[in-house]
Amino acid sequence: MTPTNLHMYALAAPLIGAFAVMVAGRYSRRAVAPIVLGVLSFSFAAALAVFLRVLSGGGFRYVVGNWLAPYGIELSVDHLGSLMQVLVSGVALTASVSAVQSVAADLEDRQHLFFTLYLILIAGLHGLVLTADAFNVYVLLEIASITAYGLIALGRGRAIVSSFNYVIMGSTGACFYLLGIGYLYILTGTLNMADLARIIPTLQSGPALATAFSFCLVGLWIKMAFFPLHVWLPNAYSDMPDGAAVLVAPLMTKVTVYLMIRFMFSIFSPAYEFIQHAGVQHIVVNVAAVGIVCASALALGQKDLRRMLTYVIVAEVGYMVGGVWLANAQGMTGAILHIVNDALMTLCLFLAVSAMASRVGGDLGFEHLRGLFRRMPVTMAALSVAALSMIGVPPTCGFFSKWYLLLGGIQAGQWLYAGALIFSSLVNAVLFFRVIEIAYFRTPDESRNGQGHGTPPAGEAPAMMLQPLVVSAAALIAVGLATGPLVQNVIRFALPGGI
Amino acid sequence: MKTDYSLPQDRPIGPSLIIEVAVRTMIPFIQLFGLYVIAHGHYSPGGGFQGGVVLGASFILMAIAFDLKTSLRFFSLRANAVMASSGVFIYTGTGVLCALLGGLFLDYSAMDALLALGPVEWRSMGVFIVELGVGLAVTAIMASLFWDLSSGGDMEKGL
Amino acid sequence: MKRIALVSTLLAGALLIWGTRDFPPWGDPNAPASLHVSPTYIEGTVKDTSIPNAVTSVLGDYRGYDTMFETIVIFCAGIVVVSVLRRPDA
Amino acid sequence: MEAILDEIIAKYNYWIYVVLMMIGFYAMIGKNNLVKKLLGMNIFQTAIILMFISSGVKKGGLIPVLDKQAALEHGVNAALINNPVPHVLMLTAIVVSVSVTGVALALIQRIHRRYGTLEENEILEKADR
Repeated sequence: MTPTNLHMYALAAPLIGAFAVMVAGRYSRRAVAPIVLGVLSFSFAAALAVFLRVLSGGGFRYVVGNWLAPYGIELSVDHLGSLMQVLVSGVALTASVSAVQSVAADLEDRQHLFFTLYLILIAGLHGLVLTADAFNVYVLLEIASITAYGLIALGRGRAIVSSFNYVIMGSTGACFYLLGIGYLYILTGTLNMADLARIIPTLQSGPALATAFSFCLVGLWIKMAFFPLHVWLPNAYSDMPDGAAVLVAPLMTKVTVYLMIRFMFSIFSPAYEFIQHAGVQHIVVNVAAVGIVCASALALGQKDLRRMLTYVIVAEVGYMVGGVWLANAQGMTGAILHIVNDALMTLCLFLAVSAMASRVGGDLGFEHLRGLFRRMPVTMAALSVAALSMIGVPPTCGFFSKWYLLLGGIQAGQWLYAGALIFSSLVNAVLFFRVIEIAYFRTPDESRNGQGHGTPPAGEAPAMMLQPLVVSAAALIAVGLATGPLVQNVIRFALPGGI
Repeated sequence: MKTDYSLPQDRPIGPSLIIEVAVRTMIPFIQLFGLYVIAHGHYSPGGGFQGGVVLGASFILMAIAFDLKTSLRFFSLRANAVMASSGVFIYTGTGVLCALLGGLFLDYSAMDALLALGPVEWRSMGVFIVELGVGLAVTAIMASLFWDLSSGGDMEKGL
Repeated sequence: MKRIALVSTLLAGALLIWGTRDFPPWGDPNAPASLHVSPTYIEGTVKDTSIPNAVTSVLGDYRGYDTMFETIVIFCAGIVVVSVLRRPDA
Repeated sequence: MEAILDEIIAKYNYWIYVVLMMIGFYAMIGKNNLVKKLLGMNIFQTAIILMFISSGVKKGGLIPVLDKQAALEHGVNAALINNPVPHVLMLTAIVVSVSVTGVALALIQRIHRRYGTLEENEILEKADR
């Protein structure tokens, strides 16, 4: 199949849009929304077209600047990468429709700065899912992180402190990753993933390789907030402006998990002794299980909807890391499927949060949610769909990926992990039914609600926020029903050989 | 442990003739050197980033030796924002242009379709264009980083 | 907290030192990094790009994609600093 | 004993960078003052730069700037010229580190303006209130 530039246009469109927003936004506030939406729609259409081509013709590799593979930087537009690109651009488009509305209300005079960072973040994520060069991953991770620091710092309350914590943790992760890449470079002399995968089996696996592997992995774990290294995430994600949270929360951690899959199976191979080694595997899967349990338990203790959701995200990261490290076909399938599903579920949840915040005010403590079902039926219905998916009720998509993960866990004999999955599902049921119960049965406490911050307009959220919410809730069910074809046509090709 | 966090701008420092004259004489040469480093990156150590830092440093020197307002008179905030955006735009735009002209992304030799210099020469030219973009962006951002960090964002009084 | 920091620092340092056992000695012209990809850059830079400075040609052309994002990183930093500092409230 | 000493002498560049890296890493996670954390981050990044650059050295190698005419006529002996790739990678890493430092300094300034202190425990106390 001849390479085309379409996926590059999908990446470059948000970048060019970012500079346009930066310059045009200074003069006219009204110019921002059309540029953002236009650019992202184009990007989504292009990514979809590339995906369809890959489905019919198979994946291809693309060399930037026309330099052959180990010399230039290579991109790999294979089934998994292309699927991720569609996911990134689709989530970005859906999120931005809502963000245009909420940011206009939250940060009127700094809108253009917000959307410049927002578009560059999207471009960085596009780059991350496509790249097949180990050093390029570092640069792009830093782009995604720096823009995320900026977006978080625009938030309310103590957002600056959370952002600074994220800066320190994120830089530690990036430095670790860079150290690992440095070790690999000294050992092999190349940075191209395919070339590394070719050379690494010829080296005798000694301490340097193990060090490189573990440093890269720990760096990525810090970036994705894997359980003991998750401390930065809840504050950062709950203090962000809602317009940023709808983009960052669904995508950042999932894309990093995708990078871990790339790192483990495109640079190293399943045959590498660290991945094969039963002890290491056992430890990582068990840490993931402990992480799932702890994060779920912490989520139970939260009294604010946003903070509760951030702990749910941490638990979901545990699902995916554990699934990948099960190192069998079921677990891998479940993990990749869960990347897609979890991005959609988180998107739906945070869109609902954003819609609620537009009517309730910034504070989403549980006592402010009373009687919301009557005031905002559509929003709460969508939230319920996402909640069902989080719990894992068929036919929503959350059920299917969890099913694969569970099967993988049982097949690998990791009973703690399988138990943690079931425990976390139960906890999710408690968490979300508590929210729904408050919103459905409790009557609003008139003396508290709506007095503090002016009177928020009653009724449903604006249409610009409802439409993406409904679309994402529908996508949850649609993806759930399409699980079979998705696994058959896409994920089957993404499984590394030898698993 | 208590640390003294008083800002340097509160300490009494008057204008000094020697510094002002020396800086006034040096700045044109520094800027010329910055441009040289950008332009001569093909043949000697240098390039867009290094030259951009030197150019940005000339504005920082101006802001330190005189005051922030003086350096803003030579390099307005609006010019700064446009320069930063256009610098990055030059780079990305070159990449997209190469793709549109039928090559791959950032494949400078595809620009041979515009003007027949030969693909190898166009690679050299392409690197130069791109380095120019990097230089513009880095100059603008270095200056703006210093202005913002030294004045706390209000652009009133610097260090 | 300090104790955790100290332990993890020592652990990381020990791991990194242990990792250097497989490395070629310093300045070894036969190190893998000197033999695999980089000679092509040095030998090809004048021929392929007519730029005698290999660092510039690798930076701008062979690995130009990295450099594009490097420029974007510093652009982002400028915007973040502006958006963090230039606002009225304290 | 002698073998270990030889090992250290042959690779002392890596020992230096590991020591620097440990200083930086400890400051990043163990110190209470935000500016010290940031300094630790810079030391850490400097250590990484040192590691990469020293990996590109060849004993007696020249800088990777060639003579155009001679290169065209006689070709180049790559073994005599230092490896340019680490320089390129570190140029990128330096830019990233400058950017992160700028962002972090801006955040520190706002934190100081808002909470009046740069000690992390005091900030967290005030922020939680």
